[in-house]
Amino acid sequence: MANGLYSERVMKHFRKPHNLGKMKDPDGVGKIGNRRCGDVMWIYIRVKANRIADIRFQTLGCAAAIASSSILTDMAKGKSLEGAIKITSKGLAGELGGLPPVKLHCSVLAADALAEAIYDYYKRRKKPVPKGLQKRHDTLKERGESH
Amino acid sequence: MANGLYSERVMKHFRKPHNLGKMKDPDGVGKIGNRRCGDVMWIYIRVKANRIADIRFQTLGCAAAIASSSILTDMAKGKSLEGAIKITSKGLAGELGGLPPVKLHCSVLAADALAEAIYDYYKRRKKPVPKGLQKRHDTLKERGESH
Amino acid sequence: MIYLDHAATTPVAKEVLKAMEPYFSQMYGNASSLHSPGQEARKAMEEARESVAKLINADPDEIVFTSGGTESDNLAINGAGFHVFARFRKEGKKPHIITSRIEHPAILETCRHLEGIGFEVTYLKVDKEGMVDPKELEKAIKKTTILASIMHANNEIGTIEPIGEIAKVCRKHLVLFHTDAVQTFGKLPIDVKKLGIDLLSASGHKLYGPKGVGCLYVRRGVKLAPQAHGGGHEKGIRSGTENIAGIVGFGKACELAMGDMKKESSRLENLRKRLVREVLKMPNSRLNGHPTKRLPGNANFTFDFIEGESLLLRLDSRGIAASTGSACSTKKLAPSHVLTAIGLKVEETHGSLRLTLGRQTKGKDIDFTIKAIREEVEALRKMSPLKR
Amino acid sequence: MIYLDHAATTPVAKEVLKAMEPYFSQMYGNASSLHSPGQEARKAMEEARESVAKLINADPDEIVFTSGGTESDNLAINGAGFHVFARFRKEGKKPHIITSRIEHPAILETCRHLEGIGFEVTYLKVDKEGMVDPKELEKAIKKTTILASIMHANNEIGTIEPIGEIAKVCRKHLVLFHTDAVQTFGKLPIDVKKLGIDLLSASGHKLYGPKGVGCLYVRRGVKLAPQAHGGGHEKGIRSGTENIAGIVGFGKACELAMGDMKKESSRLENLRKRLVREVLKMPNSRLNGHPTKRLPGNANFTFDFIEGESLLLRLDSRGIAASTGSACSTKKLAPSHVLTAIGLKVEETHGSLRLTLGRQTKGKDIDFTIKAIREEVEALRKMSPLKR
Ligand SMILES: Cc1ncc(COP(=O)(O)O)c(C=O)c1O
Ligand SMILES: Cc1ncc(COP(=O)(O)O)c(C=O)c1O
Repeated sequence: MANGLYSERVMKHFRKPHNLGKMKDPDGVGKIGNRRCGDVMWIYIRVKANRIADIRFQTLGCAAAIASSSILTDMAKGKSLEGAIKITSKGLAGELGGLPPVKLHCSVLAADALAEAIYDYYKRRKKPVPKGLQKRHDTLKERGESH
Repeated sequence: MANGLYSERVMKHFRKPHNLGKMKDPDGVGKIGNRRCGDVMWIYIRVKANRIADIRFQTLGCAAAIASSSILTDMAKGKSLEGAIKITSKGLAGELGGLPPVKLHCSVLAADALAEAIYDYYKRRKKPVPKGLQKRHDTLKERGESH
Repeated sequence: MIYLDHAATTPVAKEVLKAMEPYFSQMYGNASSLHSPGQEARKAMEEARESVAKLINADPDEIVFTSGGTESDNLAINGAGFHVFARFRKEGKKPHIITSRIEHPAILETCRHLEGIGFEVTYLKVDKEGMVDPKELEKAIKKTTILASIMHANNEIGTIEPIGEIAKVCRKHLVLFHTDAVQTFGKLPIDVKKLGIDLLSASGHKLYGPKGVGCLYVRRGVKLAPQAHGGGHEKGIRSGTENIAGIVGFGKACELAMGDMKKESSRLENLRKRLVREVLKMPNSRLNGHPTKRLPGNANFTFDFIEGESLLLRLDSRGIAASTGSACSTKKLAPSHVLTAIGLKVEETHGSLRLTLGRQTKGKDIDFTIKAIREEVEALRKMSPLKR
Repeated sequence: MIYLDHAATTPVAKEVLKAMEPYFSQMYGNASSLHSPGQEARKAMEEARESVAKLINADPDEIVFTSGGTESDNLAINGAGFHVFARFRKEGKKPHIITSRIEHPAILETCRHLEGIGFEVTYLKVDKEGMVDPKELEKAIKKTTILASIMHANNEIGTIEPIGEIAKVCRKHLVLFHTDAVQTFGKLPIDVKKLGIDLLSASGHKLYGPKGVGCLYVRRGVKLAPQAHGGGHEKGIRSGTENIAGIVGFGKACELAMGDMKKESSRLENLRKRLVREVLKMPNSRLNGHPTKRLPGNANFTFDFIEGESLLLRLDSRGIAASTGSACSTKKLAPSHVLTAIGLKVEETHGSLRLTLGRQTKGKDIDFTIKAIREEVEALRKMSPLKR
């Protein structure tokens, strides 16, 4: 059932999130958000042959944050790293059947969290970080959203 | 039945006014009020042995005006002229079970109309007019309420 | 009781009451609550908003629910006025509002209050039939004019104003146009887009909906200063927990009105014509308002040599509910400002009677009423010292 | 559905709906009309006014009916404010109002609006349990202070303010005292005469009456500037055709509240105590507001490591309707101004849950809810990256 505020898709992912929980020994972790502003998202990835072989999340937040995390893991799983980075907040919100305006930032957080996880993977492997991704990471650090 | 605005007594007199209608060859007539302000009352009296032997009224006005006229005739009938002059607006309103504040002036009109009728009787008979009554008449004339 | 006071208020239609009922004790959520009962309430409210909007070809988000016509009128005038007031004052200017002399007190008293605190108001004259002249309105417009408010139809004499032309004049001069459509909403066709209306007031209880609910149509882009501050309901213009049952009822009433407007208005017009024709056969009686451009169900008479209140109460004793003018002014002794504005002498205004027909009015009610009026007017004239 | 959001709104009581029903389609007169249907409506309204007055030991003519709590609050603040504004301005002074930081937005936003147009407002701090200190209030009073407005009980955390003491302080300094009693009206005993209250707001839908009706108690002699202009209803303070059915329902709700207040409040208090005791057995959970001086049915918790909205929606899926704070602020992302005022860190405010019990709440509902809260808080904490 849809809730007046949220689409049916959001409520489905909120009630039964996909790929929920911590990952042991991940290849990369992205930590986004802070408790003061509301939501905190951690995305864990396992990378095989430049693809996201497995992905999991932990989120403290509202229904939109949890649903955004969940749909993100669905969309990212199996994608190449280059492909995964291209997942946008708009794409996430779209897949969720839309988000209320005051909640759009949740999908931004989710997309950023994945980007951070991939950044972390590159860093751990000492691989060169694509320019765009480095910039994105620097901005997030600056704004205090990445941890 | 009482109306929300008016007492039961007012409505009774309004619906079935006592002593309504013109009098042929009256001994005195009092004409009070003017159409601009709302109500017009004419009181006719027949005087026998210094008493009000008969009294009738014609009124163009609201329920309070008609009821005030009607109760006035009831109260005045049989009274000596001196007694009749003493009928006050308060007395009329009291007998009617009260009048709404915006309608109290109707009882004033009725009392004045009777006074004017008695004044008219004295004048016609060329009898000396009691001082108080003369003053009352002069005031009413001045204010344009007597006709 | 033969109820002929539909301009004062109307009974809630059976279908309306039925639509409202579940929202009292079953679906009673607060529309601001996030849980299911709350969202259920919100959904019902938004559906009602669509029905209301549809009736005047507005978009749902242009409808602001209020507690009734008076609040809508106040919100329109004050909201538009105070939106610019500070800026005008800084520039040393007075915002100017144009209205007419025959508006409902909800408009007139609000305007008078604004005059007291630094606004300028022009009260346009009307002709003998109660018509506002759009050319006069255009002449009254100045550089400081921010708003014109002219009612769609008058509640006492029923005259329908040329609001299409007036709206055009206003748009031409970039003046906001508000219309008090409390008496026409659901009774005459209104297309806010075609007419070019910026603000429009309506009230539920005048169209077989409940009392205590109404709306203001606010054209998208028109900015109003909020008049009720609080939780930010109704896009922040009108705070306060929404009266869901009332709103649902209002919505249903609009649906019903959409359905029967055409048929019902010609039915009422025919009944009213018969009433007017027969009553005017009495000597010394006249019809007030426009002979044809009037609300289908409105008849307003003047009878010489009698007092309207007395006639009203005598008719009431015979089971007929009528009015001497607007319901709101029965407590005052002042003559009707509307009848005075169309040129009646004060003494004539006292002898007026308003009959307003509605859905449950039947032909035989009209016949009975004609007879009763004749008899009671006769009886009262017999009491009068002035009639010879 | 286990409805635990009675602070947001309540279902209309069966008896209330029954009392209202005849006033929709049968006795539908306009209370300003002189004919019998009108007078019948007026009578019903005046009887309701008596019931409302009786509940707080007021006189009927001290009750002004409004469209709800928000309007009552606005009317009290604006009415008292604008009654003196022109005079103060002439003397080059700003009228001063004292209120608290934890008032309902209907008060706070109105005060902020007044600040914008030339008033001065002091927002008193509260302690960790949400209490206003009457001594602090007294210190804040200056020569220009015209009004103090302190709520009777807070809608989020349930804390009951010492309004008797505050009223005394106000009277001593000839400052008007208004209290927003929307959450206590019909739930706690209130005697406006004994307490010395000048203005008091109430809302029908918080005490098993309908939405869209409320009242402002205005002590005889207190003068307010009218806020709704029009036909001069409600002694000219609040124009607009009266919502008779709503008013009758409000009156009936007051009668019912008179009858069961004592028994019901101790029943609710017991249920709430059990709820609080059991829920606080969970680690990292706290009760907000005063431990004992609180609304009988109010429990407000903070749970670490979770987001209140998520908990609310998961409880909703299990058939429990709760709230994260006040219903009116669910659309905003800003943390609750009340929780912030009692010293919660912003991150703590996000994890709050309000449960407000009411007439239909049974012991087994509380047991079910305790279990559900435990499980859902656990489940959400498991999702959280911060909980280890
Ligand atoms: C033309 C007009 N405007 C405004 C109003 C006020 O509406 P309400 O009675 O809903 O306050 C009325 C009716 O009383 C009316 O006839
Ligand atoms: C303390 C308080 N004041 C005012 C209000 C506003 O009342 P209403 O919902 O009737 O507008 C509420 C409830 O929303 C409240 O809890």
